[in-house]
This record gives sequence, C-alpha cells and structure tokens, in this order.
Amino acid sequence: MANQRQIGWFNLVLALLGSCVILFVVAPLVGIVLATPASDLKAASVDREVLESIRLTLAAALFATVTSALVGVPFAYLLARKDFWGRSIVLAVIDLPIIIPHSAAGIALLTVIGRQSLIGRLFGRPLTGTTAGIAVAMAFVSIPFLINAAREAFGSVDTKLEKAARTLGAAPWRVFFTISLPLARRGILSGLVLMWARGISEFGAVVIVAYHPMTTPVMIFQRFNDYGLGAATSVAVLLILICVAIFIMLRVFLRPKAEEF
Amino acid sequence: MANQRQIGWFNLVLALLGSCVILFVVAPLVGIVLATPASDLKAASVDREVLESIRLTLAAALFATVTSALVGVPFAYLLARKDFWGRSIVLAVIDLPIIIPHSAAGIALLTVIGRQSLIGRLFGRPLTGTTAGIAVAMAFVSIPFLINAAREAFGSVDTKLEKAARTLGAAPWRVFFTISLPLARRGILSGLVLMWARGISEFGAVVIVAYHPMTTPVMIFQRFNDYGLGAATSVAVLLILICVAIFIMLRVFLRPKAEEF
Amino acid sequence: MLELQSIGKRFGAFELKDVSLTINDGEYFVLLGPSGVGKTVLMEIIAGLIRPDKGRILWDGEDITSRPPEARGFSVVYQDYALFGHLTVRRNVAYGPAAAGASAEKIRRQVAGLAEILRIEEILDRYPKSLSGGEQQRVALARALAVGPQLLLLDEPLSAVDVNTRLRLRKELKRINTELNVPVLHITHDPQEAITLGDRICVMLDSRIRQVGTAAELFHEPCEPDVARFLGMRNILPVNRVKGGVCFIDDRQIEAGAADETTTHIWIRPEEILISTEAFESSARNQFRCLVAEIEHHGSLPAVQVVSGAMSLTALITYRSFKELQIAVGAEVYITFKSSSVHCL
Amino acid sequence: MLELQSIGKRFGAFELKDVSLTINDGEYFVLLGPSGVGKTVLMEIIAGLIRPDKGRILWDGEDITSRPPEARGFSVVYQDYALFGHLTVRRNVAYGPAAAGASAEKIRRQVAGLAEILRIEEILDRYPKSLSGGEQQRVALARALAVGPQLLLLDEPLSAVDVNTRLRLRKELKRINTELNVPVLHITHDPQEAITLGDRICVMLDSRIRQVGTAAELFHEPCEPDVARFLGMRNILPVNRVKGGVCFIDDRQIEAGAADETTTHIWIRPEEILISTEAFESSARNQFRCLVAEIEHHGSLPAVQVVSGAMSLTALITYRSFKELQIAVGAEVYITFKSSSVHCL
Repeated sequence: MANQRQIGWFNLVLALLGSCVILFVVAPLVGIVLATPASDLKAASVDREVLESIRLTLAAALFATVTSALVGVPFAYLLARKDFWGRSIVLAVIDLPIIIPHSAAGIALLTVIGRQSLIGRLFGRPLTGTTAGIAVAMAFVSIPFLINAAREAFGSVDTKLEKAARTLGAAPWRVFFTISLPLARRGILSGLVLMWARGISEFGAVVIVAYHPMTTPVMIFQRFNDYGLGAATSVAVLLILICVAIFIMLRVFLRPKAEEF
Repeated sequence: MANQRQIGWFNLVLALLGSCVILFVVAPLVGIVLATPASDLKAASVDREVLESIRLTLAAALFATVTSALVGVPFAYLLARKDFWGRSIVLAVIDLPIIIPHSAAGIALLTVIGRQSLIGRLFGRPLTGTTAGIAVAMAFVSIPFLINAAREAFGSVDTKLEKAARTLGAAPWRVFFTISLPLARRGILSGLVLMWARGISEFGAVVIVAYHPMTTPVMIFQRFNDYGLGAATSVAVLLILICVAIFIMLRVFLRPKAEEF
Repeated sequence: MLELQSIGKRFGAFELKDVSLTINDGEYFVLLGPSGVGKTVLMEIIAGLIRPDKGRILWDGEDITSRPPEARGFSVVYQDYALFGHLTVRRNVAYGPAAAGASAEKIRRQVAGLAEILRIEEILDRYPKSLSGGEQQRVALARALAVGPQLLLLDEPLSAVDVNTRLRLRKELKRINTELNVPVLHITHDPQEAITLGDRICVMLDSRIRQVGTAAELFHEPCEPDVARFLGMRNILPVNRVKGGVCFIDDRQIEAGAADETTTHIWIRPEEILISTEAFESSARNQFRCLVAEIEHHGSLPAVQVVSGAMSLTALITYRSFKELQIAVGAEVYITFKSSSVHCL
Repeated sequence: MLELQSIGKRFGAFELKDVSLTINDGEYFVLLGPSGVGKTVLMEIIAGLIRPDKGRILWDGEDITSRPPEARGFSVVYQDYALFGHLTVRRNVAYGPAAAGASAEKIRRQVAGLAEILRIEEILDRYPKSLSGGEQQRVALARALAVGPQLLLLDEPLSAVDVNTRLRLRKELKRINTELNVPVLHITHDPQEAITLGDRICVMLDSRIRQVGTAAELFHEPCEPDVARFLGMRNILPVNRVKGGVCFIDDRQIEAGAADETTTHIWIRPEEILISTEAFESSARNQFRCLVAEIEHHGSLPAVQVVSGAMSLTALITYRSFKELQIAVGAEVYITFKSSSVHCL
C-alpha cells in the first residue's frame, strides 16, 4: 500500500544517514587497529617508557578527579537547589573550560602556575613539568563535566523528598548525606568517570604545561613528530583501548537500572 | 536561634567550596588577560598570519558543522524516536570521539585520510595538510555534541504531538518538518553552536592531521614552542575572546524563553 | 461502522486480550475502565498508531488493519490536548486541512466555521500555552473536527478540567456528536461520565472487555459482580444457595422474586431500602433488625450503613428522613425492601 | 493548638492573602479549595518549608514563625507520597526516629508498632517502587507518624488512589486522627472528602479564606454564593428584592420563611423539590408549572432540570419515581417545595 511504503521510505532515509555517521566515527578506529600489527602492539605494551606514561596519566587524572569531587559535588548541590542572584553567570563560568581551546587554556594556566606566577614564586619553583601541574591542567579542562553531571543528578532528585525529610526532623546536612547524595549517586559516579576519562585524554593543555613527565597523549604526539606515523599508532591504539574500556565500564555499570527505583 | 544558624552554616560551606571552583576556573583566564599588554593584543589582531588562521579556523569549523547537521540531525530524530535492536550500542559509538584522546584520534584519522589510506589513494593525494582534512578532524571530535543535543531536543518533544499530527492526516516527513523540527529548534541550534565552538577550539586531532595550513590553536602551540610564552599569549587571548563571544551568544540568544511556550 | 475483531497486543508484562467490539455510525461509544487497563493502547490501535499483534480492524467492512494513521481519518484528542505549542490556535486548527492540501480560502472558511461552533473566535491568534484548560480542550476538539473525521477518538478528555468546566464540556461533546453526526469513542475511568454521555458503554477490566451495553443495561443487569462493583454499586451480596425464591446468605435469608439456581450474587439498590425505627407490616417481604454501623455524608444524601448479623447493607435516605428518624451510629433500626427490589446477578 | 495570624506570601503573580486560622488539639481540619489556590503553599508555610512574607505562626501560643521544619515536629504526607526510593519500607519508616537519634531497639519497636497499626508488616522489606498506591500511602503515613508528630499535614493524600482504596483510606485517616489523637490538616479539592472527614472545613477560593466551619454549617449556611457553588450546590438563585417573606426572582415569586432585606440569594436543596405530573393542594407554599429541560443520571439518582420562565431548578428524585412518573425531556411537570425549604444566603 502506498502509505505503508511512505513510512518505510522515511525511516529508510534516516537509517541511511545514520549509517554515514556511524561509518565516519568507526572507520578511523577500525583503520588504526587494522594498521597496527599485533607485534607492534605487544612491543608497546611492554615498553617501560609507555607503561610509565600510562601510569602517570591514569594517576594524575584520578588525583584531579578526586580533588575536584570533594569541592565540586557539594557545590553542584548548591547549584541544583538554590536560585541565587548571578546563578546563570556562575553556570556559564563553569562551562568556560569546555569551549576555550585547550592550547589556549594551557597558555592561560601558565600565567597562574608558571615560573612568573604567584604560585610559581610561592613554591619557589613553577608547577610546570610536574605531575601536580599535569593534574591542574587536567582538572581545569574536565571539571565542568563533573559539576554538570552532579548538578543534573541532584536536580533529578525530587525536592519533595528533601522537604519530607526535613519535616521528619533531619537537619540540612543530614538530608544531603542520607537522601540527596544516595539518590544522585549514579549520576555523580558517571560524572566522576567521565571527568577521569576526559583527564586521561587531555592533550592540548597538558602538552603546554608539561612536555615532561610525558603523559600518553603527549607521547603519541612526540613519537609521531620524531619517528613518524608507525611509531605513534601502537601507543595510540593502546590508549584508545584503555579509554574504550573505561567508557564501556561507564556505560555498562552505571546505566540506571530501571528495576531498582 | 540555633537551628536557623545550622541552615546558614550548611549553605555557607557549600558557597565557600563553590568560590574555590569559580576561582580555579576564572584565575587562569584573568591571569592571561592581565599578562598580555594591550599593545601585544593590538599587534596580534592586525597580524595577517593570525587573521588568516582565524579565518581558516572559523570557516573549517563552520563547514564541518553544516555538513554534519545535514546528516546528523535527521539521524538524531531516528535515535530519539525508534527503539531498534542495538540502539544503545549505536549511542555508545556516537559518544566514542568524546573520550578518545584527541592526539590518538588524529593518528586514527590519518589511517583513513592519510597518504596510505583508501581516500588518499582515491583522490591521488592525502587530505592531510588541507582545509578539508582539518574540517574532517574537527567534525570527528565534535559531532557527538551536535547529535546528542539534537537527540535530546527531539526527545523533549512530546510524541503525542506527533501522533496527533499523524491522525490529522500528516505523513511522517510532514510531521518531522512541521512539528518535530520547529519544536526542537532551540536545542538543535544550541547543538550547532556548541559543535562549531568545539571545532574552533580543537587542537590535538588537528595538529596531527594538518600542521599547515595553521589553525589558531595550532598557531598558539607553534608560537609557544618557537618563540616562548610571550609570543603565544596575545594569540591565545584573541582566540579566547572569540570563543567566549560565541559562548555568550549561545547562552543569551538560545536560552529557552519561558514566556513563549 | 468500526469493527474490531479479536484484537490482541502484548508489551512486556502488559497484554490486551482478544478485544472485539463494534462502533455504529453516529454512535457515542464510551470505553470505561480503571487506569492502566489498556484503554489508551486500544485507542491507539484503532487510530493506527500502534499495530496489533493479532486481529483485524474493519471500517465499513474494509480491512484497515495495516493502513497508517494519516490515511484512516480518525482524529484523536488526548487527555492533555497535545496542542502544537509553536503554532497559534488558528494554525493548530488549520493543521489537518493544510496537510490534506486544502486551499487557503477553504481552510479559512473551515477554521471560521469551527471557531464559531466551539466558541474560540476570540482566541484564534493566541498560543496554546496562554489558554485555560477548557479553552485548550475546545481548540483540541476544533483541530480534530477540522479534518472532517470518520471517527473521533477522545482519551479521557475531561479529566484535566475543573468540575464546572467538565459539566459544560460534557454537553458540548454530546452536541458535537449529535449535530455533526460523528461517531465518538470516548475513553474514561469515570462511571458518571460514561452514564451521562454514552449511547453504549463498554466496561473494560483487566485488559479484557467485560460488558457492552446502554447505561440502563449496565446498571440494571451488570453481568458480573466485578463490573457492578466498578460501577460503584453497593449492596452486592454473595449467595450461598437458592431455594424457592429465597436466597441464603450466611445467616440471613432474603426473598428475591427473580432468584433461581444460577444466581450467585444479589444486589439491592441503596435507595430502595427503607429505614424505620420500628418494625411494621407491609407488602415488602424483607425486613431485618439492624444496627447502624456508620453514616457517611456524600453531598446532601446521607448513606447509612447497617449490619444484621454478618450481612452489611447501605441505605441512601434523604436528609430530612435522616434528621426526623434521629439516626446515630449504634442505634437499632429496621430495614425493609421489596422482594422485587432484589436484583440477581 | 496551631494559630496562623495574617499570613501573606507572594511568588511573582501568585499571592496568598492575609490567612488567619486556628487548628485545635486533636482536630481533623480540612483545607478545601480548587487547585492552584495556594493550599500547598500554605501547608509548606505551616511546615516551615517556606517562609511567609507577613504574619506569625503560633504553636500553643509560642511564636514558631522562624523555626526550621526539622524543629517543628509537623510531618508532611505529600500527594505522591515522596517515599525515599533508595530505602526499604522499614528504613523509610525509621528515617525520622533515626534522625532524632533514637536507639536501634526503640526504632525497631516503633516501626513494628506502626507497621501493625497500618498493616504494612508484610511489605517492610520491599522498596517503595514495588508497592501499590494504597500501600505507598500507608507507608507514607507510617513514616510521618513515626516521629510522633505534633500535627500531621496531608496534601491531597487520596487523589492518586482508585475509588475503592480511597474509601478505605478515608476511614484509616479518621481512625488515626481519633486513636492517636493527632491533629490533622488535610488538603483537598474534593468537597465530598472534606465532608466525610473534616471536623471543621476551611474553604479557600482565590488565595483567600472564605469560610470556616463544620460540614453542616457550610452546607446549611454557606456564607456566599461562590462557596455554595464550589461545594457543588445547585439551585442557587439571585434575589432581586424581598417583600414580606416573598422573594422576587425575575418573573417568579418564591415564598421563603427566612427571607429578609439582607437576602441576596436563595438556595433550594434538589432533593427537597417534589415533582408531580399534576398540580395538587398541600401545605407547601411554592408550586410552579415547569418544562423538563434535561435529565442527568448521576449514579442511580436521576437529576431532573426543569425551567419555569427564566428560573431553572434541578430536582433529585429516586429512580422509582422517575420511572413511575415517566418523566421525559420536554414534558410538563409541577414542582413543589415548602417555604421552609428555601434557604437564604
């Protein structure tokens, strides 16, 4: 029937367009894996320099995430609950690191933690070229992801639950820890993992703040520049696999379970 | 009264933590602006090399955004409406570029558009070092932002409106253009601006795909490496100002207007 | 004429089972059932928005089971009206005719005509958001009628408006049905609404059709106790056994003219039970001494619940008798009802 | 005893104006009004969740206006129950005592006691999501009662459950109020519910308190036509002038024993109007020849709307009389009512 075919056409066109998008995203990833002989990958995975950079990258990103969480999650609760003057400006400021080009962000960070900066002079030496400096760069570019995720998670907790808890005799801090935080935990956890992943993958800001010690994204760039494409791909594949593993963890373990509540 | 003060304490602690976050985000941006003499900024803004790179960056990102929109927006509608087998895998695939380190993404793109790739051989020359290559790199890292924004925008359109339109005699394509798209337009538009901004600010993937022609984020890195911090800051400030301007546009003009509908 | 033949549909744990029904030309047909019973699913199956797993849908004898919604000509009015928020009222109403490719002049005339019928001329250039519930409802009706529907499907159309608007809109709906001669399928969970509006009423419980009939049929001969209870009837008593027109109910015996061996339940209309403070002789065959267990004031007619042994009955009396008899909880009273007032299920 | 003194609160266009009321110890107090009138805002002001702009709140004479909710001891049951989804029923109920620092043993006993009273022993280890509406309602009540509240605030507690559960829960609420001697503030938009439950009822219209009184007072002496209309009363007629106990209403004259110069409206109870097919002599002073304009079946009592000139009245008669008199739309009938049945507003 003509009308039946019409529905079919419409969805078919959409599905075709979708295939183009999927292909565009998947092709480079499949391409790089195909371009990397298994032997190269094995060699990279026992290369002490590579392993050390991976350890550094994971640790620096974790440090950045945990520190940001202690400060950022309670703040996200405030943003989700209170409608104070200038709130929308504060929300905009928090999003700034997302849209600022990361190489420019790296330069900007240098003015705060570099040789000539207040912090540089305070510590007697700059944070550039240190693990702390790397963590600061990672935190700067990825903290919006955590705060936004936590804010949305708190926002989806019905305020009536908190109000009911108040009338049952719980003070605000008790309500926060026994009601708001547990009910928002999935959203917050996925914000933490997202921030960690963004920290691990940061290149632009980190390469400017610290070329050494070398994080893995920087090492990929360095090997590409110094030794060519072949030398870079095996490290790139290794890092892509780690990121994809974290990502799968995020998707599979933190998916909201419909049956629970 | 004791209990009154308790509420005050709770919010006060949250506000203090919030100030730390704001300071952390704002300090580097204020720092870099303070560190840049007005004369340097003026010099940069008439530097032909800088202006050419800004033009290139804006144009390549625009091209990437418009092309992605034509393919991605209809696809986002499909994702918002149909619950097909493997949908969650497709959603995950679309998010991949967000978590893959951008220098690794650049390497991966080289395997598709580089000298040895299928496309490279097809065109007789690789896309590396061309504006098209830059646009591809920008599109790869930023298309998830557009598709997710559009998908959420379509998702927030009540399907009952579309069903009602169907029973009033409108075929699926008519429903899409007269109901779904107009109702989702704000969300889609803000997705477009977000994708454009992300394209402009991309550094990691672009620097690997094309060192020349030089986009502004790459130029910041090159000047920092070749001439030091002073040479990089003025260009960085210029680019930050452009990004902040786009960002303000996004916030002010695309904020959902409560009074309309 | 719409015919559903053994329609079935499954979504996970939910299942619509073997639904067959007929809606005649020009009929006001009410689908009545508690929420969650699948009424909306059934409506969307009729509209073509959901495809049934089993069964056929016929329109005037033609099989339309696989015809898409835009080709059926059955328009839907949803509970929350589903107005297009980005279009003015005028363009909402014009949506259907425009999709059908009508000329601008024809659309103008059609909108004007419907705006007059539904009294929305004043609000044609406003946006839906700024309208009251009753106004939105009328706009949704105008939009649905603008396509000249074969059948109007109304999903709980009156549940989101306040009591006074509801009473007004009820009349409006009935008037549209009669004047425009459009058959209507009206979904509701409210027995009152079904009685007031329906030419025929279909009671749906547990995803299954239980009884179809006029309001009078349903209220005088509900086919099973579940239906009777859902319709809000009180005084439904299970019968242990029947012997010679006498129903044995636990420790009491009730004379029922219509009782026979197939009677499983009897039902006595609350307003057919007389309350008195003393026993009296009369032609009524059933009289019991009772205690008043509870008094509920529903509106201005007190409902008096009395118990006699294990049997509990409710009687509806006027406020005046209530005051004159000085009925109070715990008082001893007599109830009397005729054998012909005992209805058998 | 709770006292509100001239409470005012403004949120943008919404304004709560000068609310003063008193809830006595052990009283079941119903706040009745249409939705959007500010009933929930008023409840949250009482609970301490919203601070009023103006006025004072006193509890047993002590000013508690600026006391935070956790120190007031007024527990709230919201319309959708607001159960904590991440806690079992047991831990939901124990939430308040735990926050107050009670010992594990004391909490255990308290939960067990309430679980028995509210019959939720079987579901103590389940999560709220898996419960039915009625069960969730009882859990919400148990949780609110576990803190031994000074005052129980119920926000439309019965609007989300089906009819049968609603009738059962009404009794439960009343029982809790009586047995535990907790004063209750119950918010509803349903006059029926207010009548059934309230020791006193407060009618709120347009963000303002209009009348406070017992159900009998409200229904027999509503202070203004708006209140009477909101309570669902029919047959409210505006009076042009009164002369010697006779009310002039457009082209008709009605004798009313209680009428005097201050009477602006009269009101006749629908069930106090007698319908007959012929005129007859009686002690009733008002008799009019009418036409039947409409018949509505609400449940089993038909409401017959009749018109006599410009005057329109509704009479409620039994189904039996309805059938015996063979009343149909357009028929000529007589209505008769006593002068003492005419209530003056």
